[in-house]
Amino acid sequence: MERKKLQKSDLSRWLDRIAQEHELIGPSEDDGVIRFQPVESSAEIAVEFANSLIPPKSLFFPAVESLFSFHKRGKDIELEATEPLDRDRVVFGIRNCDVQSLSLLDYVFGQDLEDVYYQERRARTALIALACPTPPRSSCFCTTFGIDPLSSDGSDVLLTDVGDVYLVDVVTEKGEGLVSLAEDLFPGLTDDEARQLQPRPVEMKKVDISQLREKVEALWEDEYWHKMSLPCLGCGICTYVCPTCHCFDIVDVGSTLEGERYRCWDSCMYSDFALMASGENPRPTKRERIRNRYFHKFSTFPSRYGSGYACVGCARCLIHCPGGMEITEVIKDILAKESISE
Amino acid sequence: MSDNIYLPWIATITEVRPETADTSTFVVTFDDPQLRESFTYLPGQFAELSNFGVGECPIGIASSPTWAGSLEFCVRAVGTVTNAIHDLDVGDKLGVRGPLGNSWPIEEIEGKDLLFIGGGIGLPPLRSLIHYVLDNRERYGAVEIIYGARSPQDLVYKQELKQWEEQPDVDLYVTVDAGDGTWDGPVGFVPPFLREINPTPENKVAFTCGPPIMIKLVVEALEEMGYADANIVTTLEMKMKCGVGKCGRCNIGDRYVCRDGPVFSFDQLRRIPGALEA
Amino acid sequence: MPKTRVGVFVCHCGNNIGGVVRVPEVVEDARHLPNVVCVEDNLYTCSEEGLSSIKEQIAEQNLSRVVVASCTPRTHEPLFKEACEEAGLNRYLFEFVNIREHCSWVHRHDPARATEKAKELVRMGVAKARYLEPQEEFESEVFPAALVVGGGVAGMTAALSLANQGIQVYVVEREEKLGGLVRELRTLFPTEQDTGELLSPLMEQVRGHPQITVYLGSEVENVEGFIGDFQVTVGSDGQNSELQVGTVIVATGAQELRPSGMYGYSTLPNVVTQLEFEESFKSGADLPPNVVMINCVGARVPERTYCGRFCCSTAIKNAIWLKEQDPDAKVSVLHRDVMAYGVDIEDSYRGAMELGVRFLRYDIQNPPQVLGAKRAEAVKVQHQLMGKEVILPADLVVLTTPLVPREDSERLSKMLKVPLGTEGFFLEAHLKLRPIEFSTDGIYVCGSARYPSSIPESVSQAYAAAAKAGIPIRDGSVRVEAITVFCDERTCSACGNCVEVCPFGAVELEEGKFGRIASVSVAQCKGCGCCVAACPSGAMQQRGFDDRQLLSMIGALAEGMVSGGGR
Amino acid sequence: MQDRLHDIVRKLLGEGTIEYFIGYGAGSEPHRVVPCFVTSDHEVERLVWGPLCLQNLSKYVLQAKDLEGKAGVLVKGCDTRAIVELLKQHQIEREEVVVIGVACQGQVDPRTLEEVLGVPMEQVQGVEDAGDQFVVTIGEDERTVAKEQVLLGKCLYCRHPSAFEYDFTLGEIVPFSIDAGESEFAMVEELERLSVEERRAFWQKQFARCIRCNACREVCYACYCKECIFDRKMPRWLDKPPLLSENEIYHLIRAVHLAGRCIDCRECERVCPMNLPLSRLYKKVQKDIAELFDYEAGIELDEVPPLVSFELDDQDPFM
Repeated sequence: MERKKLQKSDLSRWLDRIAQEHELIGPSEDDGVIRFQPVESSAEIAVEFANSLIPPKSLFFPAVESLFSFHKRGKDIELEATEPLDRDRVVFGIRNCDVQSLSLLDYVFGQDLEDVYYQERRARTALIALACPTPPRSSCFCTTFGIDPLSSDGSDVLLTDVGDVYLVDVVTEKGEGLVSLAEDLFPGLTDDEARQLQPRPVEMKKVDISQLREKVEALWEDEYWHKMSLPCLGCGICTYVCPTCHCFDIVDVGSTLEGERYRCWDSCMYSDFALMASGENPRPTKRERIRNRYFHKFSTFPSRYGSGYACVGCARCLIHCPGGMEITEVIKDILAKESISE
Repeated sequence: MSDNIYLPWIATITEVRPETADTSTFVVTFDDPQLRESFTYLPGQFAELSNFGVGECPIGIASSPTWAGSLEFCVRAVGTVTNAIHDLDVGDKLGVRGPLGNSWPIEEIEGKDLLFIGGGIGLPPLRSLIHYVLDNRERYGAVEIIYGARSPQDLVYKQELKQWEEQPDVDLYVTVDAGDGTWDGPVGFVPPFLREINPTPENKVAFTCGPPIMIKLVVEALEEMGYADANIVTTLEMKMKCGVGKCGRCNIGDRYVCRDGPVFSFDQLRRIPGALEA
Repeated sequence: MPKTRVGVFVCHCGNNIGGVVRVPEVVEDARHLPNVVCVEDNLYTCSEEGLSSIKEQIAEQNLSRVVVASCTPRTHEPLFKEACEEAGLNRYLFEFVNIREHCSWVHRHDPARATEKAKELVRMGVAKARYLEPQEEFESEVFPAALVVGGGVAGMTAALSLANQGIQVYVVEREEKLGGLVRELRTLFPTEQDTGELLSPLMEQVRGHPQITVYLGSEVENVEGFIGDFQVTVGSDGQNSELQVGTVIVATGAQELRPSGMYGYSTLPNVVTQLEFEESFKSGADLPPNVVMINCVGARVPERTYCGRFCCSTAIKNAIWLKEQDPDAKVSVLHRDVMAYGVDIEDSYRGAMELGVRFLRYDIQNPPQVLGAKRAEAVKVQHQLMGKEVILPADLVVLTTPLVPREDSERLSKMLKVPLGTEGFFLEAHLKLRPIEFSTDGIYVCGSARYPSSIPESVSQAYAAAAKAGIPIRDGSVRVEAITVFCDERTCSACGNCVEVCPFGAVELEEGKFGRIASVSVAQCKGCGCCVAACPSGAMQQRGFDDRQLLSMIGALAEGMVSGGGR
Repeated sequence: MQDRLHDIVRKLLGEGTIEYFIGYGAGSEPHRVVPCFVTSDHEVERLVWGPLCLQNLSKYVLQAKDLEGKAGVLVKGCDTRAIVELLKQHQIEREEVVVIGVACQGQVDPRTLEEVLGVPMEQVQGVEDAGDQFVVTIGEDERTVAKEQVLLGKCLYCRHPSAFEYDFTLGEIVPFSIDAGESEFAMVEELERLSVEERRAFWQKQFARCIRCNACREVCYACYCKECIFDRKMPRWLDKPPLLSENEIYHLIRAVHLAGRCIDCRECERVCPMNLPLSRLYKKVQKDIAELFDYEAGIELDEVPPLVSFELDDQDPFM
């Protein structure tokens, strides 16, 4: 891996150069909300930001997307699959927690019956990660899940703010391609610089979660889920702002003559999420729904995919939950339960 | 299955056979002649049926893979999509996405005696396997079928029941919860009926499908009769949408019913927290 | 599941529809609609031939729904429903599409677009028909007794009419005596017959009738129930009696307006109303030589816009009487218009003029003024014809005021859950189509409770009300239209909106299987749909007009506007 | 005041009057106050009261039906209106809930505070009420800020600072009022002055951003339907994908359903993660209800809501 530098003042030139070749996506502010969205030029990008409200999973697994359209001609029905992308994309400014969330979503959409829509977006998108500001947001806790907010793992290029310049780690070939679009902006580091220009270490509260899965599994029947579900209002904010949540619904919109089949986000917190046409609901109250969500994060996801936990410590859910439910507190509560007897 | 896991095949309804007041069998044939040849599935698998503009719903394939050319689906009108499918006629088109899910363990049960216990609309998923077994008769042992419905009118596949009744290599027992003037057979619920028949567990695998309460009591009875959990096999019902283990609805524990099921043996279910709560 | 089989019958209505709408095109379009298995066109679907064709097709095609596209349901729906029923199809599985009033008549100059519209209307009708469900009409017994509220001329006449049919009648009169307002009059108009001659025999018959029970000095305290089974509480001096009746007649009458503060009334001793005039002068008080009557006092004014109808006659009657008593008396009637309708009254009006009663027209912009400090001494009025002010000496000023609703009308209307009009009189269901009746079944109105009525009018209304009130009692039972509302208990959250809006008091909250819910009394529900509109959760659904049925119509009209759902 | 709150709740729990109490508790970080359910004596200390107690806890009273025993709840003056409406709409019985009313001196709008101070909320260690200003602790520093600069929008026009339907009150009822300097409907009037096209453009831009997380609905005291019509499958009123057309229907139907019931708590706007200016929509509905029917929700227990009653002098300008 090669390390270069980029003058902060040159960032916009590079991004604008990229925007000429690709669709450029970056964090941009709209009515006080930061989202990753396509931009015409670097001017629309908010460089000083903690993180986006809606996680960049939306770029690969959009809140709503057309899967195909259907047209009825007489008795015949024609289907036309929707193309997920027109052109290659470059995402600027993604944080490492979100990069790691994509590798978790890859388990879901990228293997065992691949999801072509997700996969094509993934393949045709380059990630320019932006190392987290130091100190990070006080509520962040990615290190708890073993994520290094300064790591380049999973991105194509990583920029780290070290004062007047960004340190530039070119990780992949895709990354090299992007840097080569404006080669002159990226001088290498002198030995002195390599020694001096170091990212400031990140200090973040970190909890030992080595027993989290065993402990949560032992709590299946526990009264805890009832008590902790009381403040939950049953909205979908936690799941919609979560970079690893991937529940969705498939819905036809239009008439029986023509229309589109859409895939859109859904939330396991909604009361009708698992409700069957027969009227039966395997998760009838908030207690079961919340338990299902935390089990998914800490037990069933890692168990199914042999992966880490399905949480990257981005803290979006705890910041935005209208019921004031905090996942960090839930983790503490679970860990505080007596250790599991073998 | 298409490369695009969300894209259905187009099929034409070639026959609609009313089974009960709210249930009909739909026979469908793929429009693509090549697909008609190449489409394969296993007994117990299901497909997502589309009525475009209304939506998609998972329905078990009720026909046997040993039959060429067409698929059968037994659809009960309970929700939006199933009601809309009931509005369709011969010649109308359906979307079929599949085959999905796992299947009955057709290899593991070779050489064994088989006991099928169905209730109401729970017979169709078993029917696929029953026909598969009967069409591969030499690979399997004795076949016993116990079937019950609320009333004589609620029995599905009345023609086939008659046929199995007469078939020497099938033992068929049919009961109804409440009889009427047309019924001179046994009356009563399936679980006590099963206890009465008391089929021995030796070298036998039991398959059961039906309303949750029936399954629960049937399993209790089977266990008392000495059937091992591993030899009791059922299908689970959960809300499904994507059918491919992604949309997050139908999990029990870390298993997705649509992907890892719908067929599970009871020893599998006992290891999954919450699986037997219903 | 047996497939829904829809039969469509498109009517030419002779030239009425067929002359504008291209019926064969509509027929062809309907053939391709989902679930439609047969389509016919008829010259007249309502003819014997048309009806038998419907019946034949129901049998031959095994139709489970019938759609007729023709004229107005007002006249023909029962006919077609009947035909369905005769062929063994529940009458509520019939759907009517109006392609005459709603189409051919209003678009007669644009046949092409009228044809398109007819197709759309039929598509909507078929879409809805697919979701129709059979309904059973609710039948309830009628308790063989009637309640008459009010013991005036109207009430007594109605009571006698009902009692003579052999029906048990309860008459509740607030006063200690029967007779109502007429009891306060001395003579009738224009016959000058003594009111006693009218009242006494009536009262006697009522008191003596074995089928009539009279509650004097009593008031209706509470009414619950519905047609056939009303529970009535009648109170008198704290004593309550409970009655059960099948029907109710409201005959509570009206009262004369007391025009306090107008024209010196209640401050000047010699300013009186017509009723007071009758009470004191017709009973023998000395007659004054100069009398000025002022008409339309408190009537046809912004706060009370109606005409009292026979106040003019009263003034004429009393003016004539004055002249007859004292031909030299100077009697002037100040009016805005004289309402002397009918031959008799017009004759009297002319007679009064011939007797020398002066009729002066005044303008509401410039009303008469009563002059005098302690007593009325004269009336100043702008003479419209002469265009100048005149001053009429007055020893007595008589104010002609209209009848106004009884003060307790509102209380009674709330109890019976029947409406009052803007003026506060009881409001019948429809002035022309359903006079005497309320929208609420089993309750009727007659006499001045309905509107200021003369005695002949009150009597004929009373007969009409008694006839209506007698029908359900003699039938012994009533069938209630099945187009009523039901509450989906699983979705009702008991917010109570329906209870508040129901004009018939048919909904109340109660504990159900799924907690507190709204409960609809089918017998009281008229299917107006107010509660359906007010229900935020869609729990209230109207049979024959439920969400699915209506959305399917919208969907059929605008393929694409409503996706999937309902279809 | 906090001490008195603890005393009352301790007493109510102790004598068994209530099974649990719904109040405000400290979140994991000092700037965050969260709804707090207290069932036992040792949890009472978690209850707090101050200028960051934003939530309208009345919503939680609704789930009392599903729980054993009686609930206690802490309400601000504005929240009382929800209690009144829930009583009017037959969702709770008065004797089923013990209401502790508090004399509120105004609540801080965290979004505005961030803007005014130029400091993210997560650096705020605490906010104290100090008469007509707030004292904000940031690290070692204390900064004061005038109330009218940072109050929640609804507090600027508050007419009911103190609870008016309660069983107990905290402390003395201190009148609180602030001169907002403009009509409470100013933000609606501003939109009303726009042309129809401009207004449509304004709302379409907003609705297009909606992700339909349903938080506005779930936080609303009046959304207690057992099954929301938006969730109904047969017939389906609304398609789930958050397309503009569907989002418009969602928000406009909600606004109509809340006509005559919206109590201006503005919880919908506060919780909206996408910052949709929902209170403008609901304020418009309140304005119409006030102008057409001279009615305000959540004030009088026995006043009939205008949309479920009919008066002959009702205005019907659309006819």
